[in-house]
Amino acid sequence: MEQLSFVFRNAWLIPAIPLISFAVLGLLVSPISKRLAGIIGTVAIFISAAFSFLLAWSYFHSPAGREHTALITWTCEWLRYQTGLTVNIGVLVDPISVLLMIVVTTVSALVHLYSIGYMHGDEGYGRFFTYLNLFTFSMLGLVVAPNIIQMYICWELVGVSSFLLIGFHYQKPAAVAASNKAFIVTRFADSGFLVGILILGYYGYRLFGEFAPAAASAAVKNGVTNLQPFDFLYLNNPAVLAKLASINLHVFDISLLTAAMVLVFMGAAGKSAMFPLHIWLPDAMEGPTPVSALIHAATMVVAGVYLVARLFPAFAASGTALLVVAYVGAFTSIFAAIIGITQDDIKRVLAFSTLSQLGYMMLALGVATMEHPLGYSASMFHLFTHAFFKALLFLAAGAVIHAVNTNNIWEMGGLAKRLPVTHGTFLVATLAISGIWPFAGFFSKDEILASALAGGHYVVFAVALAVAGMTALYMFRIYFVTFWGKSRSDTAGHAHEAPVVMLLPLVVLAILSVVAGFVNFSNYVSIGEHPEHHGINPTVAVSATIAALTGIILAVFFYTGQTDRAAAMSRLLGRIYTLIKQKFYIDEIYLFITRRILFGFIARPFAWFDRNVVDGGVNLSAWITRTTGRELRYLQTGQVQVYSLWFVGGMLFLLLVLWAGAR
Amino acid sequence: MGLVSWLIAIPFLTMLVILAVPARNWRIIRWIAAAGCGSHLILTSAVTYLYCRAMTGDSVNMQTSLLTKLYLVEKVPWFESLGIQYFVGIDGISMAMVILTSIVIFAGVLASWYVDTRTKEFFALLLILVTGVFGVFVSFDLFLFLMFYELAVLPMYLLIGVWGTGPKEYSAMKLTLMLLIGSAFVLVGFLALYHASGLRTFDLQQLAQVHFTTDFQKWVFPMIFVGFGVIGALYPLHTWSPDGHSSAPTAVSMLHAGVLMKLGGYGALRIAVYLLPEGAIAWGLFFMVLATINIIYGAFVAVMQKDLKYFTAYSSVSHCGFVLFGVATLNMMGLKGAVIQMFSHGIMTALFFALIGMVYSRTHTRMIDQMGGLAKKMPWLATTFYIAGLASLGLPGLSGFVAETHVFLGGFFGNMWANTGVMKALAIIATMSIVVTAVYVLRALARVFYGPITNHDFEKLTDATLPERISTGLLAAVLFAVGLSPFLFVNMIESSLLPILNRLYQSGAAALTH
Amino acid sequence: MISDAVYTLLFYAIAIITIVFALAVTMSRNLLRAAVYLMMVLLTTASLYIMLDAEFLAGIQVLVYVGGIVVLIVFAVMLTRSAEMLDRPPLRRKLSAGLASVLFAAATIYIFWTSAFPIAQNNVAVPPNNTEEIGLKLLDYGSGGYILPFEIISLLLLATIIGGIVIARKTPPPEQPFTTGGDLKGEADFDAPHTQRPETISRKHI
Amino acid sequence: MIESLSLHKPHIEHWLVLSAILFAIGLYGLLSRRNAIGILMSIELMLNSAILNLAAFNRFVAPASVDGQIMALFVTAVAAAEAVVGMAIFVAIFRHRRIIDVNRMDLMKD
Repeated sequence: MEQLSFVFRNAWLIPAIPLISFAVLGLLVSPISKRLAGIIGTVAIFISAAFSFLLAWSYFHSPAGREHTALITWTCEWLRYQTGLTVNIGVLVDPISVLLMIVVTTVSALVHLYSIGYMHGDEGYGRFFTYLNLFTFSMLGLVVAPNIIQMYICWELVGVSSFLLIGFHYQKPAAVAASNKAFIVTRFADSGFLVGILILGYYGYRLFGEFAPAAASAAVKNGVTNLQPFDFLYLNNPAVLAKLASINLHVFDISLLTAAMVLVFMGAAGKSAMFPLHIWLPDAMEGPTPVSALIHAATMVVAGVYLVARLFPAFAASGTALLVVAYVGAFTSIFAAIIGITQDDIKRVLAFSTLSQLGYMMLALGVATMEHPLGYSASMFHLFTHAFFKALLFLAAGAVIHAVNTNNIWEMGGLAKRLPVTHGTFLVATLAISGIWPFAGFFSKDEILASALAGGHYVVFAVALAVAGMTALYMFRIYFVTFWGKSRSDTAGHAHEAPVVMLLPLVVLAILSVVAGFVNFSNYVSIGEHPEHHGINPTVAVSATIAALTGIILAVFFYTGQTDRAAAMSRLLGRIYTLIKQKFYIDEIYLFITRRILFGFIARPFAWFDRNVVDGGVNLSAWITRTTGRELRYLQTGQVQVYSLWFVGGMLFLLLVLWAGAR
Repeated sequence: MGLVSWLIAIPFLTMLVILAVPARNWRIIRWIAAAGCGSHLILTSAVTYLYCRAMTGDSVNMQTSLLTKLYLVEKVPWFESLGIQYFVGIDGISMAMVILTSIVIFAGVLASWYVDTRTKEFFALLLILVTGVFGVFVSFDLFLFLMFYELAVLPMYLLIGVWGTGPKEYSAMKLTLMLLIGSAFVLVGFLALYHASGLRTFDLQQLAQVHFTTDFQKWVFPMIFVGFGVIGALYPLHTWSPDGHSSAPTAVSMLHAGVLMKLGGYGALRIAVYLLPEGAIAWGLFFMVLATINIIYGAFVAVMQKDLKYFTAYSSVSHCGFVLFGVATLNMMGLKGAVIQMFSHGIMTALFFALIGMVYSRTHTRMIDQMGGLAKKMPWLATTFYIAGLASLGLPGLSGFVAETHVFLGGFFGNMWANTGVMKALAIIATMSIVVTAVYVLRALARVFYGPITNHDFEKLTDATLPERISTGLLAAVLFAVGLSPFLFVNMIESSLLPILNRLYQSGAAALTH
Repeated sequence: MISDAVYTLLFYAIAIITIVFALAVTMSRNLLRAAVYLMMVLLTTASLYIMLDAEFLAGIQVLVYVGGIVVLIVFAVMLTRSAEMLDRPPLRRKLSAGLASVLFAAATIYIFWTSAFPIAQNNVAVPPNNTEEIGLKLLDYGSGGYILPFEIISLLLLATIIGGIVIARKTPPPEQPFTTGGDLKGEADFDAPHTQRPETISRKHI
Repeated sequence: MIESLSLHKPHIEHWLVLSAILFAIGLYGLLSRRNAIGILMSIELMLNSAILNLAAFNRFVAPASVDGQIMALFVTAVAAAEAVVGMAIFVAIFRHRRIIDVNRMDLMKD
């Protein structure tokens, strides 16, 4: 292994800078000067972003980068569970981690910049930047994790930063409820993840003696001298995976690997809000809009996708688990798209759109294989482009909300003239997400559709195509309702454009949303030994564009001009419309399960049992003692003579005993 | 008098000084108490340093040892005719527990800064109690151990009965009686050990070289384990804990939940498992099932609690289940996890009770429903409360995570004696508790601190004062320290667990061949 | 020989008289009479001591018991007006007490009668200077001396004198029957925990 | 007759039986009396029988020494002390509660 250059050796600085900044802000600066807190936090992330671009450039121009191999550039022992089971925290540099580092730092830096304007005057201004720095650190730590434990640690940390930021306005009951919901739902998913880790760790450890020598010698070229069972390099080793896949669990007649990977996917599904664990994401929109842009659109929610990508060889080795990924992804994507069409809150529409796009990424991973990794590249590509245009959509929506003080699209309208920059950037993002050439979304979507078709997953392809159309429909719906027509409220009529500090990130992201698609992506990010290069497939491109245009035309038909065609349509659908509008009552089902079943049938009886049976048992024994004492105390007459009578009797009895004993 | 004796002596001497001060100078008394505990903290740091320096060289030699390596040993015959001696020393497990106690008592004294009823008696009793606790953790003679153990339990009765709240007499009585019944079991077990060894000694290290017969181990082990289990809140002997904790004054709750409940796990590990390995092997799975019930049951019951102290007490029941679970796994990770969990839970729950006390002293209610929006008025308390809560739900970066993953891995890895499939299933069930914990912690904290301020009286409330900030800040910092750099802590205790495991493997291998 | 016969006769006669008076002491309903019977018992016992060659003891018996204790008892009877109240124990108690004492007597007598005591063979040789010996022994601080118990007894008697005076002296009226006289004012704040919140924390910082 | 009388000169057993009978009588009084002073008198009886025991043993077992008599003296002293304190207590109780019946002296029962 050649000597690593300066940039690689110091790659740990990328997550470390936000961490230091977080500590400094949280402990020192935030209580003193809020203004300074914002500046320091933002500058720190910008430095980190610059460093990650430098790292990306160095990596993709190094031999390792050209061969898509991973490098562990820095590592140190963190915790030794027992001999041979150590967790070494470190920094893993490989194509997807570099990609995610760029996405996270870029979007985070822009969101920080935007927040300086957006959060201006908020009393929690300093706290906000502290939390944002914490989040950025955790997300970067997750991205560079070389082992599954570090991944899990940072996984939880992003969860908690998300929790803190959703509940940022902690005096708003809805925000508090949403933050708790987000944390608890993802926590539930994480318990599955943790069990998956336990299974992988345990069997990995058991098999370690058998496979470690080979895996370790393979890992030396990645810069690993001390391979451990939790390391991804070990867990993704084909020989280990083949062995794990051959062990039958005897429970559902699935292999051990499948069970482990499905459990790990449960964690991924929680974080990436896949159906049926998606319920927290729409509610998470109660958080400040920059938070929605950064965490709930561009970065944290793609952690699940990233996890699946990170363990892709393991998923691929268990075909069943990969199929689960594909179908859950496909279902979520169409399910969320359908709901998205009916929502009135601009941020919720964007949230459902995020869900739908995350489903897209998942399904792309699900249709890929180690031999034909096009879906893998496509998924990462879509992750990359989506981060920019979705962050842009949220930030632009934030600018709109900032201007009109409402989230309801029916109270907006006619904003195109009042907010020209916002309008322009929003339109760019809308076109990008709808998949119109030459915007970024076109390329990544095209690649996903092509990979689904090439993999022979026709159902998935059909779903994806339908979703492409629906995406265009709901996006243009909010675009038209928000920016076109006449103002539907006073505030909308007097809206003003946001300050420059907020517009600058919008413009940067808009540019990125256009150019990101032209990156020859699969050159850089791929997996396996046969990277697939993808040109534009005319069939796929044309059908996708037709789907998108259909969606746009429907949107024009329903939502432009002063027509009530949309209302008529919803009346026509009646019950079905209500069902969709109420998000298929999934929240209510969850509430029923938790409140009625978990609390009502488990927690409450347990509490009753504890107070009445267990504690009752203790009190019963105390009662028996007390009662016995109370009854026996009548022997204590308080009269000395009775006592002496007993005494004499006792003495006589003893004499009798002695006498009988002597005989 | 060696350093370890000073560890015991400092709180006792502080108590004597306090007794000499007239009761009306209660402001001076609390300063004396704080100074005593502060100097204890310094001494503990010194001992920790000495221990770590001495240990790093020796840990290699421990790989096959059956005897735990003791440092700073002091051994003086006491009642020679009975083989009782004053035998104190420090090993990794003791060290961890002494550090824990020293931190908690210091924080506890600061958290009781505003006790103005019978301050003198309060601090004197508190220091007697803590003298006993230190004594337990450093003594390696069973008689001495039990003596200090009783010394730690008895002041509790007065502390709760006099300074408590609510049905304090009932709680104090219940707590004391249940703990004494537990210690009666322990005493019987100790005497059985004394008798069966035939050595006429209570010396732990000598007893550890004795091989007790399998039948003997099978009936003495559950006796000692259950005896310690009472104070370690083993289901279904945990019910003293919610009542006791909710009635006790702040510092007492802190010490009790933070340190005294650890005596159970400590005794179970140090004495029951160490001396009676075959008993442990025979009963391991049984107690593991009970511990799993502890974990899940405590968590679910905590969901329904309306009083913050009951809520924390049941969460303690759940978390102490992890300690017992770890001990019952009988493997390195599980035992290590148990010790870390003892430390982690000690700090965390002390922080919880300190904060509850501080909130209560302001709002005069502990009912979760009656509070709301307090974060606005007391950001410091809210932040530290959330840190404790997040530690309790096992958030990485805080100590709870390190302990819980150890315990889960320990359960999952199993041992060579029990049915590993069952152990795995239990470990997975225990893992589910992290979800329930998240539910109850977040629900309760959100109700108390977040949302709009519900009661107009709360508008006037103020944030923590300086002593309160030092107290809670110290505890929170320790949570972070262990969570962020567990390697420091884990390496410290690992070598002291080896003898216990070696003894287990030695007799366990014999048990397998039978 | 004749003296031995007289001795025997005297013993039985005095023994019977003593027993009869003793029974009278325990059964007499009037306590004043019982006191007189007690005096008689003590006197006859004193004569028994003389028969045992313990003349000094007999003297002390008459002086202390008859002269002191009986007089004290008579005073006590009068002070408590016991003579006016007849003591009629219930039959059940009489029966149980009688049974207990008869059984006790039977057991004791059985033991005495069946035990072999280490009787000194030269039981006639009683030194004549009995009383002098007692005096010397009581004040002897060498081995076999009784100076220490003697002093302790004197202390006990002193304590008894003081105790008797303290207990029986005129006491305050029954409104405050058991005041010990201690002053708790200095600790008054300690005795009012119920007036404050139990977990009292000063509110100045709130 | 005189000869038989002189041959049956009372031996240690006779003295002990006499003291046992006196003791039993005292015990009966102790158990049956209701009046506290009566009880005290019974106790005096019992102590007296004990002294008789001591004197008898002294005479028959170790006639050359006076240790038994000294013990008897101590018992006498203790008996006197006991009588004084007992009387004082009963008089005090009588002053406070106007009772001398031990059946009613049962405040400590509750």
